[in-house]
Amino acid sequence: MLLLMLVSAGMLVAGLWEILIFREFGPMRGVFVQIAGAAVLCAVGTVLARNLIHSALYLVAFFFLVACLFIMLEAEFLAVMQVLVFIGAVAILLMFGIMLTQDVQGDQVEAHSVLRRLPAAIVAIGLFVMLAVAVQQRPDFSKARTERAAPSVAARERVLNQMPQELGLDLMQRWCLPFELVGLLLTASLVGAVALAQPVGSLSAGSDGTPSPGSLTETPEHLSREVAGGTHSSSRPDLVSP
Amino acid sequence: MNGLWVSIVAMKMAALSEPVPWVAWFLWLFVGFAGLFPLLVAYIVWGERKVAARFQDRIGPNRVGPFGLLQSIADLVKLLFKEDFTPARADFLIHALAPVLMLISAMLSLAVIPFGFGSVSMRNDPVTGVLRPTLTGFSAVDLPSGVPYLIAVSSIASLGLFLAGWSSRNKYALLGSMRSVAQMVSYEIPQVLATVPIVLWSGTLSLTGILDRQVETGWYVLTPPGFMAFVIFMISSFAEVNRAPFDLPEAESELIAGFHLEYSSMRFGLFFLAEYMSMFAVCCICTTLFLGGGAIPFLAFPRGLLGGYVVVDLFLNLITILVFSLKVGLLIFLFFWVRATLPRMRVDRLMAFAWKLLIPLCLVNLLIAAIWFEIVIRPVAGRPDGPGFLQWWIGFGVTALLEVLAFFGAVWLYRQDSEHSLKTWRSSTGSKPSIIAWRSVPTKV
Amino acid sequence: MAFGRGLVVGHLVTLRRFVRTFMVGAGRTWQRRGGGPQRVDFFQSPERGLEPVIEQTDETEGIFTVEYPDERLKVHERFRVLPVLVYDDADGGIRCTSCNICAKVCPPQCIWMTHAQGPDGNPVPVPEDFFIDMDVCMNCGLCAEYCPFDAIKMDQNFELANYERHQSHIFSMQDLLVSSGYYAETHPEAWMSADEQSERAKASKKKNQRLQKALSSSGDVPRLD
Amino acid sequence: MILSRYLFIGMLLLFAIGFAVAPLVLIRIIAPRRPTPHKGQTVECGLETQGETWIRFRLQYYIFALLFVVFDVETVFLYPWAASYVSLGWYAFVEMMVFLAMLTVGLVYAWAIGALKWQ
Repeated sequence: MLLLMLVSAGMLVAGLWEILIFREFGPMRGVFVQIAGAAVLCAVGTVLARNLIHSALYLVAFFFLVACLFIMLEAEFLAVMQVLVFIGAVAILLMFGIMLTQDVQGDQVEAHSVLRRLPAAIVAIGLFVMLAVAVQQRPDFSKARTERAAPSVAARERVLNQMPQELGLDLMQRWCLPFELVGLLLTASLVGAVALAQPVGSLSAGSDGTPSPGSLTETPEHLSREVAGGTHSSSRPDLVSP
Repeated sequence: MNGLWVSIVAMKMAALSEPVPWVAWFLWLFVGFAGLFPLLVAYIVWGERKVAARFQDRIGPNRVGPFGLLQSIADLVKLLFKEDFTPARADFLIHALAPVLMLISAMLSLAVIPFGFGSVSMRNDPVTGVLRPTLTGFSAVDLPSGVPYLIAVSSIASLGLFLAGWSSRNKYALLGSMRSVAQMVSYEIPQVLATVPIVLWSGTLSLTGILDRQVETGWYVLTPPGFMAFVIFMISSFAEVNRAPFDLPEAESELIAGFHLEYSSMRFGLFFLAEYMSMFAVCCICTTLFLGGGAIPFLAFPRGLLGGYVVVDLFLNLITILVFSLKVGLLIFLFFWVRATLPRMRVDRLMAFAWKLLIPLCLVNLLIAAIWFEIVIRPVAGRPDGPGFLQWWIGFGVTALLEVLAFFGAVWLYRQDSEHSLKTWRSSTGSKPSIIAWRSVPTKV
Repeated sequence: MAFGRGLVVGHLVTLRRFVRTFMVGAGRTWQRRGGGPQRVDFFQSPERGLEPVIEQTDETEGIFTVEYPDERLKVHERFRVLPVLVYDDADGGIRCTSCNICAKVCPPQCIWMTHAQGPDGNPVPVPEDFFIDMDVCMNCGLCAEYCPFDAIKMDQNFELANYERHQSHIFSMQDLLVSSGYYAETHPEAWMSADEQSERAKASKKKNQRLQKALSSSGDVPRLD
Repeated sequence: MILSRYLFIGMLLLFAIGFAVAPLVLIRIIAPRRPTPHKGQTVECGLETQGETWIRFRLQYYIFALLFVVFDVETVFLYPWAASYVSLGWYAFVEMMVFLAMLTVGLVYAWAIGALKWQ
């Protein structure tokens, strides 16, 4: 509810901003600015919230608003994927990550000194400036709105309805190599994460990565049990093992 | 404030001068989503109680109204008049937000389902690209990315579930929600992967497009890879909507009630509503994707008649909606039946089942689906008469053989894994493993 | 390696039960839908106490539910709940002699009684009043077992719920008295058994003697027979 | 077009929020509210709750979530591939199989070292 109020307030502010600064009532532009304003507010909320779960929720709201922006850009597939991957998966990952931390509520936060905050601020501002400059210098950015000829309604609809298919064609033909590289990257991240997170003792059993029946059947039950019962519970008694 | 926001958007949309079917939308919202679907859900609850009772040789609710038909209404009234309290230590706002999220997820997924055939209009065929008469589908909206939209929307539920357990600040609730989110994310993958063959054969992500293709080429469940995908989709749907035998989030015997332990009154009612509505939605999705929507078995009859007169269209849609509801009803009965039969799974087996059996099976099934596509669908793409008899049966034979091999291989591989192997049973019981051995659980000495 | 055979078989087993509930005693399941007293009575529920009696054995299949207020199970003769006092239909005489044996053997001590007194103040072998606290009674039947006059018997009425328990759940003699005809009706086998017949004869004889004796000692002699 | 379709989705979203919030508001009005300290306590089968609830959970949940994210991203690529498969030739099939094989190797690796085992 607070979130909703905040979002609505953000929209109002953005709307006012639109009226006062832009002095322009492009129908889509207004909505865009409002959503963007709300998204910025959610991003600020993400940074400022003390409770980590609240922070993550602001982030989820932000993801959702970004999905709305994608829809405004008529990138429907992208919007759906934004919701699917970021709200459905990354948010869950974040929540589980938060449940790994000691201090969910943010009670034990120490105020870092300015010296430690400064680099972060510099990096953030630098990134922002870089992106802004890059976007501004894109040649078709400023002209695009006015000069691009509007296609006919039917043609546009056909293109938009064929978006996933077009995306697939592009992906498979033009962007073939990057696509495979993404697969490699995903595998690498998967293997890396699993290897890092797995208790040390069980790595030796099947680290070659081949699914020989021996390594499957001999998945070191005694080892993992030892790890689960011994190391885990004795050194970290606060861990809950359901 | 949200009203303001809506009106702003509406005005701006109107300014775009796009043709917007306001009347149809408001009918969908206020007849469908406000009236019909909640009512349907209430009677699914009633039906479940009746059917579960019959499975247990009982009669079921019959006191409130004739045949107990008003039981759900009475329960609703009871829930409304119960005291609503939040535990003192709970995170109040998120505690209120969680059931809302669950309900949103369930409702949004009903928006794209074509309940009937709609009318016929000339559109581009996704497979061949030529303009041909295509069903418009009787759905609230028809999104070009319908299938991923459904998956995306239903994945919001796991967030709501987690927040419900977390915000209650109760150990059982938190444990239940952590577990159930792990379960939901694990079973979402086979669910998604099971829909990919459908997309592959239809060449479109729109549900109406898929329905149209199915009416033309036959139901997807009748092909071997389609049947396998259907089974996998149903199994993972059971887990996605937290129904038995995957109802671990609500494991009464160990976690009291799981994630909604600290919920009372209508907030609990919202969870209840969301659970049954998502079950309904999942059955609708399954009917659309695999069972040919409102199509009558082995017939494509209403298709040729559509698109002429409004009255005819309405009448034919009525028929197709009835057929659709019949199929959905059968699937819902399947849900009840499985619930009446199977005991709850153990957590480790539950996770292993998804990751070690269903996902490999899904991946292999995708391969076989591509083979089916190459044998049966691609050669006749663009031809109106569909696959020939011989061709269809060759495809059927080859893929059925491969499916059987894949199934036995996957199960064999799954059982090679020591913790699920029957070898452990053999060594501990000393007897031949059979169904009997599963019944007589060896006592630990 | 059953590959899911058990799953299929299990589902078929449950489905069979499901179907049986509709098939077994076809038509009977249709009638057997209660509803109780309702404003609009779809099922024409019978009057209270005249509900159909459902018989269940170990061979019963289909629906097991007995919709109790609208149906009831058969009450068997050996079924016992609370003790009652029997009076003879023939002469209206109470069998009880207020000998107090039942009160003495009662394990939870829920029986107490007062002697009746003759006109001259001597005790007469009939109870003046007789109380059983039904909340305390544990339905063991020892009182009926020990009664030398066959006066106290176990009843079968189990519908004892009440809105108030302090007054109405202490049964006085008015509440407890039942006729011998009622007892004969509820316990036909026991009533006709040779054991009880001889017992009855003996008891009435003994009681008559005692009454005669008591009354003769007090002077006034009303013959009972 | 796309926007007008999503306008309905937006309307439905707001409607769903309203549909869920309305009964919550309604029970505020009609349901009794008599909070007591005992009612506000955490349910723990009659025992007082011990210690903090929001504690650190096991790492395994995180691993499964991570696996899920990887496979979810995979679906992002699978859907366009499947939708456009008819216009593509055998090379698309091979491409996707290579892609899936790489992920399968990851899955097999996770299986082999026992990361998929719930403890």
